[in-house]
Amino acid sequence: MMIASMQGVVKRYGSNIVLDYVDLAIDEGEIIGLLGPNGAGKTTLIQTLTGMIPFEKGQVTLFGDVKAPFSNKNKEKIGLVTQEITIFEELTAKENLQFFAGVYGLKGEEKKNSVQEALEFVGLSDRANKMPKKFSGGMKRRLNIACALTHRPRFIIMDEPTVGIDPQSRNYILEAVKKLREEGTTILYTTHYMEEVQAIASRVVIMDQGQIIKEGTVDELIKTIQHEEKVKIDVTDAGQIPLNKLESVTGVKQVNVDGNQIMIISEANSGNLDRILSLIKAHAGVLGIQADKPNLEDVFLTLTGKQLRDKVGEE
Amino acid sequence: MTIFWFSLKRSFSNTTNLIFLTLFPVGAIFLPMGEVWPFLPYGYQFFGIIVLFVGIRLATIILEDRAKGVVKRLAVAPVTHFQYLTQNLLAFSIILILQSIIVIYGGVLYGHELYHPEWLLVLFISFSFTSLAVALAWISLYRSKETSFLVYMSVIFLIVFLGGLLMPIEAFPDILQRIAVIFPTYWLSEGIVWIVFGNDISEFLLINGVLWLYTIIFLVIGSVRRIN
Amino acid sequence: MKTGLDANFFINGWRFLNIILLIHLWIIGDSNAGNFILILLLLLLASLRWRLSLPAWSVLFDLFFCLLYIPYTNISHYGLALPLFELVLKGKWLYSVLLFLSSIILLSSSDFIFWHLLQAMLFGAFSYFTLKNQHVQLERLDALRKSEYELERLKTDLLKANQSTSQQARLLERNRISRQLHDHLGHDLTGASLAIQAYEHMEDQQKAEQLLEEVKKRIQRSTIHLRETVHNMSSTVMTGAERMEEIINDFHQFDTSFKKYGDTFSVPAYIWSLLESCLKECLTNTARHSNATKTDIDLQVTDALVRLSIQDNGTKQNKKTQFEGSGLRSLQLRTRALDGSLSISNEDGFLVVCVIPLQEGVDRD
Amino acid sequence: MRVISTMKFTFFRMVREYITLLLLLVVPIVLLTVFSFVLEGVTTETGEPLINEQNVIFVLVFQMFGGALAMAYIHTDFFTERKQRIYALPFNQTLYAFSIMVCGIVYSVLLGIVLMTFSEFVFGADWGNWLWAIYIIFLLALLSNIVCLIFTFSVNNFKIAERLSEVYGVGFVILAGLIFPVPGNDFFVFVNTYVNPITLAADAIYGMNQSHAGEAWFRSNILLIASGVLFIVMLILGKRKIR
Repeated sequence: MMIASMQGVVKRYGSNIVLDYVDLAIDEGEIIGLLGPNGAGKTTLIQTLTGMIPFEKGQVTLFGDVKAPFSNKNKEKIGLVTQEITIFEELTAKENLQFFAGVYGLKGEEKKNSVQEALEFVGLSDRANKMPKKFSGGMKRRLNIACALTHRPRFIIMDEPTVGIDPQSRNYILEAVKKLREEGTTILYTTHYMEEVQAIASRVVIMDQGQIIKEGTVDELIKTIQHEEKVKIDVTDAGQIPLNKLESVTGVKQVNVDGNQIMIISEANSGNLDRILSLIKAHAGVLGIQADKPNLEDVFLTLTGKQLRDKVGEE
Repeated sequence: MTIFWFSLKRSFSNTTNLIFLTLFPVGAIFLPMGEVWPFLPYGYQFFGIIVLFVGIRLATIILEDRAKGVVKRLAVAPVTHFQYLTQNLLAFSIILILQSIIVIYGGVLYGHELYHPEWLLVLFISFSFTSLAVALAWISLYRSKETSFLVYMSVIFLIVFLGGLLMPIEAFPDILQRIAVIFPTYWLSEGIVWIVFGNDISEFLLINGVLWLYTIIFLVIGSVRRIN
Repeated sequence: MKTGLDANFFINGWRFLNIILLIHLWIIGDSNAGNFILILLLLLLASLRWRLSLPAWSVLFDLFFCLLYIPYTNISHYGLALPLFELVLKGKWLYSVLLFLSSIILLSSSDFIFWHLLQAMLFGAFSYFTLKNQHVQLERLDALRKSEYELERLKTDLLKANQSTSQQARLLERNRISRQLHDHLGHDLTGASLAIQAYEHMEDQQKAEQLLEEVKKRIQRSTIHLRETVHNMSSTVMTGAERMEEIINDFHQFDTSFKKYGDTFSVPAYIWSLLESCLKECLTNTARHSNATKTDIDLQVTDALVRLSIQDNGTKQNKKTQFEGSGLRSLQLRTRALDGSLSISNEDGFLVVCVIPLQEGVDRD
Repeated sequence: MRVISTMKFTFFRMVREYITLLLLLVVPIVLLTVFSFVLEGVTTETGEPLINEQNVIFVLVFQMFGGALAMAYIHTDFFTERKQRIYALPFNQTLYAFSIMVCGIVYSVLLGIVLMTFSEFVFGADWGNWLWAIYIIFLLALLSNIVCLIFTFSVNNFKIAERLSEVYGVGFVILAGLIFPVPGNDFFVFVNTYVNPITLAADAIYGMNQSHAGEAWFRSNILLIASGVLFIVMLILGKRKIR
């Protein structure tokens, strides 16, 4: 079943086009990783998809509802995990959840249970009555997620849920997402962390300049875009190795030396590892070889020439 | 009504707010009587200032929601922006009404001469709503809680002064007397003068009507929903 | 988010300026507190119009309030400018003219009010047309882009058809070549090879000499045939990577470096034409708008894709000259028609990356 | 002296706090304007224009809040995450804290002088001997800074310390009877004659104007001695908090 879709959606701020005839379809049970650099239109896409902001043209469908996609009935089935930590600092963790459960119309026993469940889900049961002021960044993030889960949504939108937190909490959140996936929840996930998308997304959508420029599974994307191979070779004495000779081996594009590690980038399928190794062995001992597989980061770089990561530094 | 209850809870959960909400009104009861002016004890003449302060303190809760992005969550939740605003304002107005009741009732118990306490209560309640609406419109201009509060303090001082709450308006130069009418505080001080000297009830109703007109205008201006 | 100045900004500005005018008139005029309520009521309606879009009949309220106060204050005469403005803004010409004339005639107001109401009408009309134009303009732009995208889709289909045609042509050509080779060379070479085999077993010296002469003749003939065939088949125009190199070498304004990797022969011609225009566009762009001294061009061909990246070392340029004034936008569309992507960035020098996938099994076999 | 090189930047930080500039410079100018407009032509019993007195009091009132800036800076530099960085620097931390205070005082006095000049030239307020007026403004800024820092060092919650500093300012404004008249009993008279910094400073300036030099020196010396005593208190409290 189709959970949500956008057809030819155009969104403009003044004369700036932020979404340019965007088409997107999300099926039930999918986990979609939405990638894109700063200003690509990711957040705007989420905001139009949830009816937060109006748009100029096109059509949004939620749960098959074309006429009134943003009715309260449909909104009750959506959970939004915001990019900022949007919780009340002056209310306890439990009260925060009660607030959102109440806004979603849960009452009495049902509310109590769902709040308890959400707390357990993110592992904050033992801190239910503590003020979030005293929480660590990761715990706040987890509470931030829990606030979107109390009403057991079928479709969860997560806008950078793991920005700036410790690896442990991040793992916790990723595990939680996997658990949600197993329960059949559909998830739209934006992040800068490629590993996360690689680990959990069933489909990746890459945006740039208000348009979706590529979509597919992680493997598909990597396969189509793979155009170079990276090999790192640890040697006993890098100084002895004639670099210009290495560079002239067919297929080799670049040779970098870092201490006693040599990194060689060559064309895809060049099959030159033997020659490289024999060349190196003639001058120094080889301690270890490590071949880097291309990841989504490389996919992104190939497609746009931009780094996805540099945004993290700004935050 | 979840938003309503939690709004009440949040209003009381912060120490500074507690002081503003309880200590100041109670303190106002015990302020002395002036010699020639004002006609009511100082605490009652200046209660409008407290109401304005409390108004902005309460309204910054909405500003905080916006700054933190909670409004984004609520935009996706099955509640309208209108419900969100009305429930918040309802909670705030209940607090302000309670305060007015405490101040008037306390004053009567303390033995102040308040002429028509019941009408004074009506006047204070009307002004409370005006103050809330003004604060709501004010915070719709700002992103930072601190800045909006600090600048508002200066603005409060000006409108309170020019509206004739700190000094009798008759002492002003002619042009300022005319300009004073523009400020909602002028109508509060007019109302207080009516409580002491007035007898034509229609005049008092007009004064309250103007305060309500201000309330609606500022509510309309402040009701804008800003996501980013 | 960058937002251009909206016409609505000026419309609301006009509304509130008018309220301020009324307040001013009130202060210098009668300054009766009761009449101030009229101004508040008009302010209320103005702020409602600021926040919501009220229907045209809502001007009845303004009119009603103004009429109500006509016996008391002449501020209401000035206040009539507001409903008049709103009527014109909504395009209700008839009503607005009626209102204008009736207020001039019936109220026997001063000249000043006449001019005030007239300017209200004029500004209203101006705003009406501005808003309308703005709307029409945006609609047109949207429609334009949409048809562009539809065209793209059509082009993609055409290209696909084109591809299969070129594939067909290639197969035909290959058949022709093989037949030609077979006809011209096959016969002689087979003969020569048989003759050499025979020569090995030959004992008669003279006959052997003769046979060798025969082989020599046959090989000579086939060499000529081969040369002729090849000469007939190879084109005289440069294509592909060579052509790109030529373009780059023709550029002398700044340093260029060109690197290519992979099997450039596997790239079909229609992709070359796109890459070529992309390269030209970028080079002329850099030459024209940037202070760059060096451009690195990097062409990579793999089994799955062609990637052309062009990076110069210019410092940040004016965005306008880059994006709007250049043909990059149309190139972007063309790339998309080929299922590829073209992305532009000017964070560190000017960088254009064009990626086009190669259909597996279609173009290479 | 490494600390001295930082003072320039502390000063930059202060000048670039636009909200402080707004509250301590623009707002007083606006209020001065409004007051002068309202009180134009009104005279006191002695026949002097009322604005004279009002303007002087006004400028002095704003000096009461001049300590807030140094207080905020000491807090962020010594009691928040930035603390580690500051302590890791190879200079004398106490001296650095002291330099922040000096900057705060200088900045506050500068704003006071601007206001003074403004009221003198625009509204014709009579400040008498300028040097004396600046000296009194300086004393008030000094006292305000010391008091604010005492709050910062003695209260753990900075929010509460901030509120206390506001109570110090607003409280003495109310005690001075500027918002509404205070009862004329002995207690209030005593406080306003010997304790309240605003009235002390105002009396010192009036005293000099009306050539009661002895009286004026007496008031200003109370301020000076109070600053001296509180400075020692501040040092003791500060020693516990800043190494």
